[in-house]
Amino acid sequence: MAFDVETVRKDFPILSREVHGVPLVYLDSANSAQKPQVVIDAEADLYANHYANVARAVHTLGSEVTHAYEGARDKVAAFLNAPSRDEIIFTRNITEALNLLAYSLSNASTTIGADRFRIGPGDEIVVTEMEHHSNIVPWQLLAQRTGATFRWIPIDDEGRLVESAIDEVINERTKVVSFVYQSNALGTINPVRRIVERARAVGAISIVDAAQAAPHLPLDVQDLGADFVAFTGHKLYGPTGVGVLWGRYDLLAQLPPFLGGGEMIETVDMSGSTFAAPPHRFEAGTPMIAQAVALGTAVDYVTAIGMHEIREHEKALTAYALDGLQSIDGLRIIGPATPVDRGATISFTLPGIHPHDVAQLLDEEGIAVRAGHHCARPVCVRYGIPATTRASFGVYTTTDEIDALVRGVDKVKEMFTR
Amino acid sequence: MAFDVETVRKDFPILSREVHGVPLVYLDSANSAQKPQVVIDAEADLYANHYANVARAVHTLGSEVTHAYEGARDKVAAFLNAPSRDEIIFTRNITEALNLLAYSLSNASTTIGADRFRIGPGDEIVVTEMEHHSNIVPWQLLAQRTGATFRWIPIDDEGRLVESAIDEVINERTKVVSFVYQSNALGTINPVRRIVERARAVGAISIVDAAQAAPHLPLDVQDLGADFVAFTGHKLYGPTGVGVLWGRYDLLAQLPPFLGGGEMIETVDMSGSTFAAPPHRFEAGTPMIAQAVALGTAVDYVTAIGMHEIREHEKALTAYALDGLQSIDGLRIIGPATPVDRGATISFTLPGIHPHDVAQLLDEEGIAVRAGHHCARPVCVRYGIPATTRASFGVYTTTDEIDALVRGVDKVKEMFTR
Amino acid sequence: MYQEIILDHYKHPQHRGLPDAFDAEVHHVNPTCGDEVTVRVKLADGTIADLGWDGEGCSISQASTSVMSGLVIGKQIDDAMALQDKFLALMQSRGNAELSEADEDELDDAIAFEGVSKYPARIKCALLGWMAMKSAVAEAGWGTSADNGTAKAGETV
Amino acid sequence: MYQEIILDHYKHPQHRGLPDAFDAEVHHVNPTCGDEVTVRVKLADGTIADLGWDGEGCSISQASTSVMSGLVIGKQIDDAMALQDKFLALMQSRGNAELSEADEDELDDAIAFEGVSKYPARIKCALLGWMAMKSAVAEAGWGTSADNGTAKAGETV
Ligand SMILES: Cc1ncc(COP(=O)(O)O)c(C=O)c1O
Ligand SMILES: Cc1ncc(COP(=O)(O)O)c(C=O)c1O
Repeated sequence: MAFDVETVRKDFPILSREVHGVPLVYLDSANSAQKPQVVIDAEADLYANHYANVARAVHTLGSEVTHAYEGARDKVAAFLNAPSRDEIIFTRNITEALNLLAYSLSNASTTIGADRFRIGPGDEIVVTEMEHHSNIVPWQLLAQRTGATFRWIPIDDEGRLVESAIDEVINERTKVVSFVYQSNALGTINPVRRIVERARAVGAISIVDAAQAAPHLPLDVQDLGADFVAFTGHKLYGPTGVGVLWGRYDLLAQLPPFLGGGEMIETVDMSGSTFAAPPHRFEAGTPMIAQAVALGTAVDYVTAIGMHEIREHEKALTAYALDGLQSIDGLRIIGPATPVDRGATISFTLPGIHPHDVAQLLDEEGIAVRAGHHCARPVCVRYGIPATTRASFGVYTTTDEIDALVRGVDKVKEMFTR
Repeated sequence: MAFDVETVRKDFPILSREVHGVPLVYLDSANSAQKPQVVIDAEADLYANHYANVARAVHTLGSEVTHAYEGARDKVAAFLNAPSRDEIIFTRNITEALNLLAYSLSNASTTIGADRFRIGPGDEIVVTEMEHHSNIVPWQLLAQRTGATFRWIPIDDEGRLVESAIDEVINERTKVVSFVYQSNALGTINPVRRIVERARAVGAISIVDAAQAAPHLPLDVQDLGADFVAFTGHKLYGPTGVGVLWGRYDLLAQLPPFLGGGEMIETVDMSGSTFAAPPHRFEAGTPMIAQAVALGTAVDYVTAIGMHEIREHEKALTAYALDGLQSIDGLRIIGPATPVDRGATISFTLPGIHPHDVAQLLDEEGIAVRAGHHCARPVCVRYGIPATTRASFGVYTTTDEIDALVRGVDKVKEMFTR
Repeated sequence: MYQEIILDHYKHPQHRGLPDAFDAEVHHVNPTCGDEVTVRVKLADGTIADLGWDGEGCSISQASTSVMSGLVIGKQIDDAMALQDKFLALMQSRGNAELSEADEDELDDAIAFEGVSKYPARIKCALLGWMAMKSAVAEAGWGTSADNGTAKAGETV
Repeated sequence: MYQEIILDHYKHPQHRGLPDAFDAEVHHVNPTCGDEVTVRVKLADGTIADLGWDGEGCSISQASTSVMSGLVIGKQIDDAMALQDKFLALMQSRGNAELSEADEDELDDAIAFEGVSKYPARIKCALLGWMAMKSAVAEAGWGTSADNGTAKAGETV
């Protein structure tokens, strides 16, 4: 299928909206992506025609909804090229996926037979300086619970990991390495295989935050080689309230449970309980049924367009936008300034103008961008700035919209210097 | 507004469905309730017209969606008669709400300033024998993490708590009392104030599982007097993927965080992080935005009908169904056999016929009931049965449907004895 | 789906009862619904020489175990295992099995359970006796002991 | 919403600078966007005799602090607190404030921030200077010390 952005745009009802009397230019997809009509309809159709609770029911609706829910698991497994559907765990979002791991690891301390996952004083947990808060705080809290040490790989002036630090920070004391595939604040695409290999060499568990990779790059968990990979549905044109944790089955099979409750058990007795096999062990309570089903539809949607086509489209947009933005005098790109190993998310600053003001004035022109630390405050601290303005692109973004952005930023500059 | 079940039924698109060529008779609302069109539309409308991520954005869509999300919090606060909107935490389901408390309590052990919540060996955690697995396993796991003792209030032959045991099981060693308002397996409505008062008298935290109460009874957290009350959206005619934890603000303000990530922080630094005030401290990552908004719509929906009207409607149905079912020779009600202090959920067994067979044969007649241990296996163990068949009613249930159920059960009996 | 075959096997189970001479006995439980089955097998000359069972539970689990016994007794173990695989595939078919005529012949009465495959909560019931049989045969020393017959597939439907 | 008033105050802030004579100094930060403001106050005879500030951040936070200083200097403390309450209510109005003419007169240039109330992420910016002023006045010994002026309302919009 030839990629045609105008055809794609028709699938997204919100793109025909106006804001302040002008057509919406939505450049905040890294924050959350808009939803195609098929995804919206998937949830609505399930509720209107096939709804009941999953797994437990023996009636027809229960059977239909369970097949829809488990069918979504099959779709996600195929999307990630997972060796087994049983390696796909539905979570609320990627934040929960990462916390699930952090808690299951500390639960290993009080779970018989989970010795290989135990973490304690002297052990080290490694992230990078460019992580989203959702990949920082769970590990800081894990360190607090276990007495382990929290460490990180620093970033350089261009927004890349300091290559020479990787082998030093990840060492024999390292038990966990959790890092972002594509940075939401900088756009940087990290050398996943390089880091995973180092983690494996020292015997550490490797976890990839693919929140910003899943919507933009072909993802193949077998190719990446990591132990765990997670992403979040709402950034992949799916609904809110659903995310995915993929993990190697042999690890999941040994990992202690996280949340306790219905569906994750094998048998419950007042004197003690035993737990189901993965993935159900990690899906306590009634799941986000309609949301998982609609995420399956979102996966179908991007797969039909083609992840390679999306990547090429966005690569072109990124090059175009980097050129356009860098033509503005004084504008500073925070993150890689060339299109190499970077994604379609561009942070920048303007001298003397707070990013909040930039974003708000762009909003007056119908242009939605984000301003702030993008839940990656350490990145701002690293570059000595309070915040950045960030434009991020998706499958529906056009070069016209980037032109509008560049014009808009020019106008903001003018207002502030007038 | 006069309550008219036929008018109500028109609001639920799935009720016009056929199953095996006959009209659907949905008697599995305690498992999950069906959704009125307004709830389905609420999610769809948000995605099609006002969608972006919440809280972080400074653009128009971000402002619209944040007001919708926070507006849902206001609605839920009013629904529960909560003293403050900041006491309403959105979770994935009630299972997560209960686990949130269990983890925040064990996190108190490693959090400075959270001494009042610490639990350890010698302390006791109390539930009842009629709990849902989601209110058993989190506390068994908490006991495992902390070394505290897990205890329970037993139930009697009629399916009620053994009154004389309450004061003995809840004693000076008790730190937490978590119990169900209305049992999903038995239909029993428990004496909430009685138990809460005993918990308060011994200085224990009291937690009410209102999963089966919220859809059926007027809920007033101030009147109940408990410290925490939780419910789940999908049983209240809301979407899947969203639940609610209400807690007294002074407790929430001191409770350590559970999940770490975006939105729940005050400031993040590689050397340590501080956390936002409630409710945001307990809402890590991108929330189930559309689902919370649609839950707000569901709350509006039941409020417009009137929780008292719903309660009266269901009381009448329950009396009618108890009469009808007990006219079947050999049928045994598991739980209170009279309509006093019980809700619209009726479990029963038939001699020599497995509940799975009953449910499956009823399905052939278009009747959806549940069979199994209803995620309350200890109840089945208590009565020495492998499972029960359970019919449960909602705002849209009619006496005709109950007649169909009674006829259907009769027919099943016949098939097996022929 | 409640075809006469199932109700018939339920009311008149075949090979019910535990033989005194046996090489292995296993007891399997489906924790979600409390169905239980105990299976004893005797192997001889690469065949399942004898099999008897006892159990409790729904018509699906009991009838399926009855059908299974009738089919496997006297079969070559390899053939019995192949048949077990076929039945497993039938149960995972979600009501869309594409069976050859030879398959149908071989599965015989077990075809009656095809409709069960549409009901995720009941697939385990139908598989219970078959899984127990497979376990018992393994226990009795046949094939690789790595394959311990836990109902992995049934667990994750 | 970027009315001339806001940009004007941003470019030409009033009472910017920290006076040497003061009863209390506070420093408030909005962690979500890094806006900062330091406020010094001097109280006398139940009035805010002097107030000066320094800060960094977006036009909303800086202009709002500038407008605030112009409005409260010389006011009775009670009146300044009442005005602070009015401004808080304006910021929580989600763009639907119903102001009397008297309110409008009193809020004066601060009315320019009404549009900000529609943007949850920016309400804190507009409140930053006002909250700091309230804190500083409390620190200087006015009223109950329980009310320590943390931006509770702003935190939960
Ligand atoms: C009494 C009770 N508590 C807890 C739950 C768990 O609800 P959820 O699965 O939505 O978390 C249920 C329903 O399954 C219930 O009936
Ligand atoms: C790189 C990265 N990781 C994690 C997250 C957290 O995602 P969510 O809020 O959906 O859990 C985000 C998005 O906010 C992100 O960009």
